[in-house]
Amino acid sequence: MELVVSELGVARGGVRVLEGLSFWLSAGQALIVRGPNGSGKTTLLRVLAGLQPAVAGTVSMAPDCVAYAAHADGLKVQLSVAENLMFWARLHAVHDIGPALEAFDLIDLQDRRAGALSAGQKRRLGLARLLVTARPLWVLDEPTVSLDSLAVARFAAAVEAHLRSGGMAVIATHLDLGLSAGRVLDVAQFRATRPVDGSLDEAFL
Amino acid sequence: MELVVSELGVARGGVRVLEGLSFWLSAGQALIVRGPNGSGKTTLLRVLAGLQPAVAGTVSMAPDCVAYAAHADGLKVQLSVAENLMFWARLHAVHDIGPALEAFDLIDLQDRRAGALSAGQKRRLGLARLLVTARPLWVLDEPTVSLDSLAVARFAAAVEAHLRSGGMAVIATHLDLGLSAGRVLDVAQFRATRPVDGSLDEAFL
Amino acid sequence: MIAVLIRDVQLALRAGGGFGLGLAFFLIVMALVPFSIGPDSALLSRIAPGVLWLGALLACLLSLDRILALDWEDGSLDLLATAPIPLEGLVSVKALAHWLTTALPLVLVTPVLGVLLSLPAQGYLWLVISLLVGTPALSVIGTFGAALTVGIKRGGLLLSLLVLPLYVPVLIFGADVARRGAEAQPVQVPLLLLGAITCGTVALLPFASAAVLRVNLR
Amino acid sequence: MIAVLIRDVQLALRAGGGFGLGLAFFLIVMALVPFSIGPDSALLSRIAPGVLWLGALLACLLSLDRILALDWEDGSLDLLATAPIPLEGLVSVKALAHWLTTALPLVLVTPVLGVLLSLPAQGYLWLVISLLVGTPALSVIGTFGAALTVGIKRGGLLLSLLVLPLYVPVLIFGADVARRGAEAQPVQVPLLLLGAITCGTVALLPFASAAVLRVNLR
Amino acid sequence: MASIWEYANPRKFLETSDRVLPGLALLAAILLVVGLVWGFFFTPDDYRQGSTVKIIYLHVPSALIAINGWLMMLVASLIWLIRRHHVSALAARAAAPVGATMTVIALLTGAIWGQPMWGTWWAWDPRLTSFLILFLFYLGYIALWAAIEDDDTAADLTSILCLVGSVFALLSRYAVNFWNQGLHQGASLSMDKADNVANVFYVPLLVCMAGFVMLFLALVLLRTQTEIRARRMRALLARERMS
Amino acid sequence: MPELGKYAAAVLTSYAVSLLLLAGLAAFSLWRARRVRAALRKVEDRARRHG
Ligand code: HEM
Ligand SMILES: Nc1ncnc2c1ncn2[C@@H]1O[C@H](COP(=O)(O)OP(=O)(O)OP(=O)(O)O)[C@@H](O)[C@H]1O
Ligand SMILES: Nc1ncnc2c1ncn2[C@@H]1O[C@H](COP(=O)(O)OP(=O)(O)OP(=O)(O)O)[C@@H](O)[C@H]1O
Ligand SMILES: [Mg+2]
Ligand SMILES: [Mg+2]
Repeated sequence: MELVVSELGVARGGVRVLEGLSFWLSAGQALIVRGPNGSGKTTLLRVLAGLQPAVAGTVSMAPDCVAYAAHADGLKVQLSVAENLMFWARLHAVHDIGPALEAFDLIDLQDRRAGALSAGQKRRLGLARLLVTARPLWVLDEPTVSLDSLAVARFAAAVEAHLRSGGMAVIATHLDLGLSAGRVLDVAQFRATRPVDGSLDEAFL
Repeated sequence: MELVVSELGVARGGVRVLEGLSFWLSAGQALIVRGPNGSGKTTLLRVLAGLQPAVAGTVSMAPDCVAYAAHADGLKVQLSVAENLMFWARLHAVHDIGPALEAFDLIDLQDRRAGALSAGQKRRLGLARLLVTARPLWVLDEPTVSLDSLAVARFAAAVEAHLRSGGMAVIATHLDLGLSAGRVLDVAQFRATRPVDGSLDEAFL
Repeated sequence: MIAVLIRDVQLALRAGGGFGLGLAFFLIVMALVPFSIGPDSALLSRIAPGVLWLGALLACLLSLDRILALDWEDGSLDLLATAPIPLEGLVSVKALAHWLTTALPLVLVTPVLGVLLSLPAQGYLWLVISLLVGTPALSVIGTFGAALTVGIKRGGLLLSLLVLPLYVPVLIFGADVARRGAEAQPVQVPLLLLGAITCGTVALLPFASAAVLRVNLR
Repeated sequence: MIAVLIRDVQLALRAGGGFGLGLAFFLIVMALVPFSIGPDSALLSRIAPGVLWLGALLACLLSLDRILALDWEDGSLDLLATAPIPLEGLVSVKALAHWLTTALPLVLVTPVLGVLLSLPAQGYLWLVISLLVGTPALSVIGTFGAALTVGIKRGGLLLSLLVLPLYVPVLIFGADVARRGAEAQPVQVPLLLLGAITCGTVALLPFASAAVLRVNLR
Repeated sequence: MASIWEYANPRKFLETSDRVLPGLALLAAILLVVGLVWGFFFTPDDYRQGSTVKIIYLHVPSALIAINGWLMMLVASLIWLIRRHHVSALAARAAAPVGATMTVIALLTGAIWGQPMWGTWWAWDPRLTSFLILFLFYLGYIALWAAIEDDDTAADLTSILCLVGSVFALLSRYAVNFWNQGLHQGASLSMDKADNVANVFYVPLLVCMAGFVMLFLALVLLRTQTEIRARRMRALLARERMS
Repeated sequence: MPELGKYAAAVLTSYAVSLLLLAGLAAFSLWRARRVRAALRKVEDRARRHG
């Protein structure tokens, strides 16, 4: 199982933001995506997760191997922490949410309504969802926002456990994640020079 | 002009989260609020901004001296960057948005719709709003989330300029802000021990 | 304060801002009435004034949740509350903006819909007058409801539920004026009462709305 | 897939989830009808079947924006789209959940409201049957509209605008069945046509909804 | 002759339409002036309808365009969905307001005609009713285009709406027919063929119809050009934004 | 002017309304066409100057 991305071009709002991006990730490896604001990290991750199409190039992995987590955590504020997690677990045919709760220190909070969590607690719940998807590739967009240092360490431990069990991770961030492994990819160098995507190019320029 | 907070108690969702919190801030000083997730930083800041009442203690400064900035930036996605800023400027009877645009490097983006900004760009716009409020006390909740290092430096510069001109700032964060000045207050030590607030106490216990 | 008014109107007029949608909804509901009641024009003309009033009220109702909820969601409301304008002024201005962008166009378009529902000729004048007098009350009451339900996700339906009973007096007198007008009976009494309700709500309700909003922001 | 159904129903039943609100809206609008039309019970009984159908349709309509927009806003929709269920299945399940939590209660409560509007005795049976047969089409068409307007902030009103014309055939046949039932005329033909429309939309429209949703998630 | 798909290239389309437009506009103007002047000044009154028969020169052509305008949008939407030619989607977008205006004209002239003929401005006759529904579809279509920012997304969504809407428009047509048998004229241009005055009305009506068709084409071409230019401008601004 | 008889009002209003709507649509289309054309030219010039 490996992820091969070759000559990828991605666009946002009709504007190509990155192009010629290639990388290669094998089981057990992580990739940290960095780059200044507006450089296209979020866009790249959405393409990897299959939420929007690439305008050029290929991604070797089917979207149904990808677990995606972005700024919005997809929590239902009326449901309890455990119910939220249980839903995603059932959807992915996973039966036990215990390890996920434990990994992000949510056991004490499990009966709390998700709406009554603080910003960091919400984030932890959003990340715990990854563990119940049972998917090999994690694609994470600024996962440690609002987390305190203890929670960041727990996150790093969860990612490392995932990698050890043969998983992969692509993580966009501006912060230090405390991961021991992990190559860094700076997307700034792949900034697109041809502004719009192919078909539009010919049509309207 | 100074901010004196004495024996403050704050509650969230009917539960007292902090109590006995006192501090003192004079013109030109900044206070960095730290504490683990769920310790009550956001709640404290909302009390300082006058958005919710304290359950005990006093805050010396009237809410109309406070400029508050939280996770939600209050941007209208249909309006352009300049229009968004202009609105707040007019509301606070400030006439020039140029310095605010410049301080957060938004001049190139000023005609862009706010909805078409990346996460970090939106944040910069939300912070630029502070400069057009012309208020002495800035109360900021995790202001540097999603910002790249350049933007964090710009933010630090803006805060320091504000302090030099006699302003004050109370900033909750988990990150390093790059501020040279600034005392640190860890709220964990003020964690409330009496669980509910006074009036409820008598009524139900 | 004027800045807020300008911004609200501007936002309503922008693409996706909702101007004209209340109008279109009104149009469509009125067009659906004959499909459900049947095409008999004598029957239609008897119920026309009442149905038009009810339709205008519903169209108003549906746009209420744009008054405050949008500002709440993106955090503007917190910031507006800490801005140097009194909350009473804020809610009044927001009600005014709602009236300008939603209710007024409805009033202007009613005569056209009167034709579709075979409203008798003498009914037009009083229908429009009753709507002009009554709709400000609808906007102000609606703002109160919006302030009550701000902070509730997709509170639109709850909002309708809370506001509809409050709309009853306005509807009774308004529809009565319109019906009497259409039947060429005297309209003074209900019209006066309608005017009194409007004046009263416009003068007093903003205080309640502001109080409620203050609680909700807490 | 069943997990999604269970979750949606559970969410609707929780506080603030919107179950019962459509119902309450229906109740109140029907209660407002006599206020606006006037209390003449002969007139009311003639328009009762039509007005009840129209009211049920509006109550359905108003709850449409909860079908997908809530999931869109908190990011669940992105995650559901990457989950191991086909989008066609997802939209069908969501339509089913909407029908169970919104339309079905409406159908069950109509007889009570029939009394308020002096519906003739023989009308009850066919009114309920026509609603039972027709409302699934309303939910499915509504889901299509919700999928079209999903990414648009407060798209509720636009959603109504898009969906209402699509509701016309259902309303015509449904109200016709109810009216004929109330007047003790034969109902076979419109009932068959209504059933055909429901079957057709339930079978085909989910594909359009899924296509539209895919575009919107892009 | 080159393949018709060549005109799917915006530049080629702009060039060609620039050449065609003046002639088309002139033709439309001439036909309309001739037809309407002929119809208004030089036709006799109908023995039953009196001078109101003159309204037919506006009513029937606009009704024709209103319906066929939607058909054209349907075809253009299908082309966009299948072959993804941008010009096609933009043409559909350009045609909608024109079709909507024509629908309004047909409705208004019909209503004005109805007052003397049927004694009422409006009746829930099937033909009239289905026209009202058509108008609602136009409104929804235009509103959807306006509400979505991304051009391709909007094109996709409105195309599918047009498709589904067409099916439902047909359905409502039959439903409405079933619901009420109305007052309106049958759908045949030979309504007065039995009368010996038929041709007196018929020929100017044909000229007016040709004029309306030409006007429709001219307006759609012009508006499509505008949409293409606006689109190109957005693309250029986007490029500028990047550098 | 032809003799329109008792229907003069109906005929004249329908002509007036229709011609007004058509003229309005045409004028608006032309106005917008001209505006967009000018705006595009400006952007194109700017693009050319900056390479
Ligand atoms: C608001 C009211 C009306 C609407 C929406 C309406 C709509 C239409 C439509 C859709 C057509 C079809 C054209 C076609 O099939 O090609 C049509 C044709 C026609 N209408 Fe009307 N109409 C209205 C009122 C009237 C009235 C009051 C009269 C005259 C008494 C009238 C006389 C005609 C005639 C003579 C035709 C031509 C029929 C033919 O195709 O031979 N219409 N109208
Ligand atoms: N909806 C949109 N429409 C048009 N352009 C957009 C839209 N959203 C983002 N952009 C632009 O696309 C580019 C890439 O945005 P993206 O969100 O991928 O950046 P990012 O690297 O994630 O930035 P950040 O670190 O601030 O989150 C930015 O220049 C941004 O301004
Ligand atoms: N709506 C609510 N209802 C009830 N309790 C709440 C609500 N929101 C937050 N809480 C609880 O109140 C406490 C304080 O929350 P607060 O948001 O102030 O924390 P915080 O210090 O800002 O945390 P973080 O660093 O995660 O943002 C937490 O324990 C939290 O679980
Ligand atoms: Mg990002
Ligand atoms: Mg917080």
